[in-house]
Amino acid sequence: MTPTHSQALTDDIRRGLLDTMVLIRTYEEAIRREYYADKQPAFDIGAGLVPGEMHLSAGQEPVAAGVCAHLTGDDALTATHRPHHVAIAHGVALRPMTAEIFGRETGLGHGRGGHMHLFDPATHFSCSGIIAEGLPPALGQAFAFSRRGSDRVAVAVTGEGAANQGAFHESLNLAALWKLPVVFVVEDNDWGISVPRSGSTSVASNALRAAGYGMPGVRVEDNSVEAVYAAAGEAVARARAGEGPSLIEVHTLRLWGHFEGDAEGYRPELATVAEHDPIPRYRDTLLAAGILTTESYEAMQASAVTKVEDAIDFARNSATPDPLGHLGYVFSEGAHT
Amino acid sequence: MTPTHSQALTDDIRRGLLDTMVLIRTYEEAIRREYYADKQPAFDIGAGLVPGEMHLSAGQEPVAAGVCAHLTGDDALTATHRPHHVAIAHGVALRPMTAEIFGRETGLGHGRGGHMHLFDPATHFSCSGIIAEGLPPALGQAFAFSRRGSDRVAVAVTGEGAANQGAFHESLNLAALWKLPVVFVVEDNDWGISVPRSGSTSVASNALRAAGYGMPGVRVEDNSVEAVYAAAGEAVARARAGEGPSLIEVHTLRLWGHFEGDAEGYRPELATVAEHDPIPRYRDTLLAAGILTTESYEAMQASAVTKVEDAIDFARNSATPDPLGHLGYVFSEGAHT
Amino acid sequence: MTDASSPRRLALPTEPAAGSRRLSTAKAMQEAIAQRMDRDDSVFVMGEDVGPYGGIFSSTSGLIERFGPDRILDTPISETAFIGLGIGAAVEGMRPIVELMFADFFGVCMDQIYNHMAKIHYESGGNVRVPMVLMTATGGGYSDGAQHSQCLWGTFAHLPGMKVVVPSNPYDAKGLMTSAIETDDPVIFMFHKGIMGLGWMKKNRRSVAAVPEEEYLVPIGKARIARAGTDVTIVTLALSVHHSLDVAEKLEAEGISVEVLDLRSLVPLDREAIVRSVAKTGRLIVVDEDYQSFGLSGEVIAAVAEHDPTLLRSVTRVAVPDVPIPYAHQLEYAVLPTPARIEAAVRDAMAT
Amino acid sequence: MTDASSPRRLALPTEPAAGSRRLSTAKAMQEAIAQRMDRDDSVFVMGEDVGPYGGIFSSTSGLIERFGPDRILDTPISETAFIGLGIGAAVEGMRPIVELMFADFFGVCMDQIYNHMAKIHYESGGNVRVPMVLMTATGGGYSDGAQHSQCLWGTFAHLPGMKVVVPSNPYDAKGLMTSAIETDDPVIFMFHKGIMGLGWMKKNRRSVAAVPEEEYLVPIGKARIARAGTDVTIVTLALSVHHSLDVAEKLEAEGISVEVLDLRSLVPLDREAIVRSVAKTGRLIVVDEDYQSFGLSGEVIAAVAEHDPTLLRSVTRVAVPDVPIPYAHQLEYAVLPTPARIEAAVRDAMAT
Ligand SMILES: Cc1ncc(C[n+]2csc(CCOP(=O)(O)OP(=O)(O)O)c2C)c(N)n1
Ligand SMILES: Cc1ncc(C[n+]2csc(CCOP(=O)(O)OP(=O)(O)O)c2C)c(N)n1
Ligand SMILES: [Mg+2]
Ligand SMILES: [Mg+2]
Repeated sequence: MTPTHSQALTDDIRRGLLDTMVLIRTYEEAIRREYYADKQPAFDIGAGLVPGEMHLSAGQEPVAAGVCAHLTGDDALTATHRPHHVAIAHGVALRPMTAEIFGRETGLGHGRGGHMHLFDPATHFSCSGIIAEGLPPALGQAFAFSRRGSDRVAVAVTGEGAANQGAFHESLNLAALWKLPVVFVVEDNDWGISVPRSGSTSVASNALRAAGYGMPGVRVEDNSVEAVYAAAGEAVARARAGEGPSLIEVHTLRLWGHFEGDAEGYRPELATVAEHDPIPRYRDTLLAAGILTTESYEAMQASAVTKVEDAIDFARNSATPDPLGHLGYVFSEGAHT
Repeated sequence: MTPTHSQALTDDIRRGLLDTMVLIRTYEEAIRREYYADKQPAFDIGAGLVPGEMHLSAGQEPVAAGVCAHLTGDDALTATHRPHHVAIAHGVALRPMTAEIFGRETGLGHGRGGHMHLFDPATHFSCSGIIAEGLPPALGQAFAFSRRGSDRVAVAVTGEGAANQGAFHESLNLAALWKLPVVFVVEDNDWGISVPRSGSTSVASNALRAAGYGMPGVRVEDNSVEAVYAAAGEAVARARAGEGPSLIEVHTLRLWGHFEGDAEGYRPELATVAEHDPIPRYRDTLLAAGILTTESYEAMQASAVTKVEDAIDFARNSATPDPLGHLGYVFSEGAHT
Repeated sequence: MTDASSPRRLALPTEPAAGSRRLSTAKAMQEAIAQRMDRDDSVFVMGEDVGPYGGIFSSTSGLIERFGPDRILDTPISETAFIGLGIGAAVEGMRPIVELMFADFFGVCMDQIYNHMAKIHYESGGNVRVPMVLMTATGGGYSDGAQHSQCLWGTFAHLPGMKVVVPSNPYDAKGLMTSAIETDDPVIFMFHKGIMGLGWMKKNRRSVAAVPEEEYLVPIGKARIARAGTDVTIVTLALSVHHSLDVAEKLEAEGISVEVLDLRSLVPLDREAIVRSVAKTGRLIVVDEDYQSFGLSGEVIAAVAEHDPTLLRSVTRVAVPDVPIPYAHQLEYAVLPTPARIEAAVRDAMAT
Repeated sequence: MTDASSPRRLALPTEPAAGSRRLSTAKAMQEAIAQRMDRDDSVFVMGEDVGPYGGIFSSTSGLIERFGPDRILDTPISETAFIGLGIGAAVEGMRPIVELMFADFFGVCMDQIYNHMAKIHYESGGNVRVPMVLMTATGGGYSDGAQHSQCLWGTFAHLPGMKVVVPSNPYDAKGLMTSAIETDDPVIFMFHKGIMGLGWMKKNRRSVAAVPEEEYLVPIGKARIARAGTDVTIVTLALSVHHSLDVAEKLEAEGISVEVLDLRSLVPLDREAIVRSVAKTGRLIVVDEDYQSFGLSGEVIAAVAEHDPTLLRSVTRVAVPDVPIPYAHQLEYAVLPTPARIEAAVRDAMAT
């Protein structure tokens, strides 16, 4: 979708939010398909075209769409082990991103990084597989932006489980102290792997914690993309204006398992999870409001499929890295041994 | 002083608080004297009877006295790089403590630990030189106490600078989540070495942060030993009753440098620091209230001097460790190489 | 525990005798923990997803059903806090078993581990003991990328005050875990994912093997001759033991006799066993899935050289060549100590 | 940079020529930083007490007066946050110099260091650079206890993706710092407190020496022959270089010719220089103030053994024997690599 700094919810913006959500979901479904394609009948995590842990973001699209609508590729975004939705919403090109997930030479990191390590200098996007450790680098990007006198911002996304990690606290304090243009986004999907929020977090809302750093904090309930959009609009504007960081916690939904292969035996509400899928809900809202037609929705879907399958094809048809290159890229000038 | 669980401020308790403060100050002055004794004329940190970094607690006696008045030796206390005042108030025996500071075989750790590493199993006292890292072990002591059905508590002391470290956040969250019998005490002496509180902490009071964990938090102003006593009484009672942790921040005073040898060139209010010494102030209060006489105060001082000089003599006259024992104590059964 | 008596012996000592009970390494660890928990109520388990999930690599499956949530505790993602909690509980006489989900995560909690867990006993002059087990998953080979595939045992072993145990098979895992819980010293128990016998990961064929039902101790600090041989010594551990055995079996047909020494622990390191074997073969190959430089492989070589450099006719390392673990399968298997790399190293050594 | 040309040469290359300007190592570092800051406004300094205090070990004295608080930033005690901030700023093209006050504190922030600073370049397939210097104080000898006296360079060097630089004198400190700021790779710059030339700590006599005023580079990865010799090779670094030189000078009178190799960096490790020297002397002594096992000393020995084990006539390590650093002076000096231990090692080696 077109980046915009406006916070008014025009019909275009609404359709744009849905569009982003649909693109993300289409992407995650395709990755899931590819992930399992050659892991049948016996699941082997290391086998196939797309090996390794795979953390998909279905259900959390409202966060990505609502936040990133306020950003351009000049703004930075740091994500977690579950990075695809925000990467897509932030505008990371699907082809090199997908190629990286497939471990191909054409990938963002020439196959060195993988699904949890997507680095896109073009959109200042990065992610990390270590809980809450993506936050501190976002501070540094924000620092560099403000030192150069720009109004660019850095967004740091993290899970509600991660908000109990030390790096979270240190980052919020330092960002507030130095008034850095950062927006902290906590995706509360109720679970940190198998541990419910009640088993990890001593307080009902991380917005309460924001007060402990003297920064604004809001909690968006009900996985509402429009509420996220509104909250993020304020936070981004505040950061751009040099007024410092904010925190937004979104009560969102992990539609699938923590990672693919997770049977979710620990999850009591498993049977009813799908009922809360935010995409049909938002689609129906827009249909009912006359902002969307069935045809335009189908076109949205078709366009998403085209983009996604193009990226998958690109990845699948790209060369795998030359194993002889295994010593490269450690240092800017060759390996050290 | 006699440990007591009562929160009523009887005259005895008041005198006891002053007594503890006087003992601490007498101790710190003696250590300072010994520390510099053989570092003249040229200061060499590694030289002399008492070498190494030396962080003294003069000015912070109200915290130690007010908190520890509610504890017995069955309760645990973890301290920081600045541990003497709380060690003394908690009842760590002065002789082996002093011998440890002097690096003697008769010391708490047979000279292995030193001033920042005092471990006294008899009073469940310990300390650590790493910022905020004394907090997590206190949680474990509290955990063990409550698992065994006792009403023993653990107190974790830390500085205001340390409250910005990740371990602080993780510890508060986990203690609150598991309702552990812990009391967090933050000594806000305005400085973390040369960095003022305004340069380290994004919020005016760490009591505000307590709310972010759903635990009670209070800030005691003005270095008042009686206010500390009152706040700690409530917090300890709450912990003993199984109602979980609390946080107390005390605005206290670092009367001397961060460590001995610190010229404090960074400290604008240096000239007037001594005016805020809490001991003469509290002494005068008790004198004015007729709770103390000049004679009884002098007796208090004399008794403190006797105890302290006894400990110093003990340390000075104790044997240094046998260098041939340098491989011992790594494991419970011998060294591993 | 029994050394193989002949270089021709193919079966591991841990291979089951006919009819005996077979367990995966994961189940063997669970059993060791459960048996100690039955006897000693000061033992408890704590970590991320160790409860209903049973541990991401199944180290604790079934324990919460048996011992309940008071003794099998799921924690927040706060490694510093809960490892520190384990330390404090151990100081007060409990015997915590704490899981750090991946060894790769040590960076968020290393201070508690190396400056506290490992040093309190020393700093207290032996007056305070920290009887705690920190168990953690290591190793790659399934495209989990640079932050989830590391072995890192060299990092822990370099820092004094903790024992570092690395089993390679179910029998040892049970006996070493029992010893780890029993010792009064802190122990890092590093289990390689590839030896756990997980249903969802490529299984090493020896990751399910005979394990006695009763409790037993495998002593910490004694290496095991996994296979006796006379021409070349391979010093190794964890999953690499099995790759080395496979290579040894293959090369036996060509008349090359390979001795495989399974270290089982880095601290204490069984230097005598290393020297004894190299004294026999003169050819030393260290196979190590940790990074090559400044770690285990150098230490093993130094142990021999220090003892007597003339014992060393050839010296080779098959380790991860000081690059982060790559994601792409082809690259990852170019840096891992694969059977192909081990075989090439043996052939090279034989040429000297 | 200039190798000593004769084994009889007593003076270090870094000793001042008559009349030349002498600086302490601390001042040499400050000068290197200031000169780069003058030329490049993307360079900034950040850390605890680096501002008005000037760095606890004087690594930044005078900089805030010159460059102001916008470029010399005092931080909260939040190493994870501010090191990570440095990483993010470096990713965006700035060149941060971040101080970790003591290397001993790595445990609270190692994830940012080894999983981020060191791996981003690799994981991004070379598309993202992290030109950052992390400088940190190491070493003991002044009774600062087990948590404030460690060297730990082996810990950093084991983990791939960061250069690890350890100067021993003012000249090298300036030139290596300049190189560290200039390189596009992350560098850990570990300065031993005992070589800084501090007014309040026992001073090594070579901690103040001649330093050119103009900027110059000492290349990272090239060892320096601090003293040439023919009988024994001492491979060492940091403060131990000076103890080794003192021993070498003393033993020269007895006709024992000791070569002292100052590594100057662990990563890259100058393996060629090590092998070259041992090829000449046949006797290798590694003097290392870090813990002995699983670290630098083993790696140096392995480097030679791997190259050609027959070069090694004798092998000795003088390092900290895998115990935490004790507080009491007598004990601490029993574990440190003192001149007495080095001398004994040389005499032992000569007996083989
Ligand atoms: C420091 C660290 N500890 C543990 C993990 C393992 N881990 C990966 S994801 C995860 C749960 C994260 O929960 P949350 O932050 O809520 O994010 P979500 O997965 O729900 O998106 C855990 C424990 C890790 N990657 N890093
Ligand atoms: C993790 C860590 N970082 C830095 C230090 C160095 N250090 C020791 S004391 C101190 C200041 C502590 O300030 P505060 O917590 O306010 O305690 P105070 O000294 O004022 O009692 C610092 C930065 C340390 N010991 N540990
Ligand atoms: Mg979550
Ligand atoms: Mg303070």
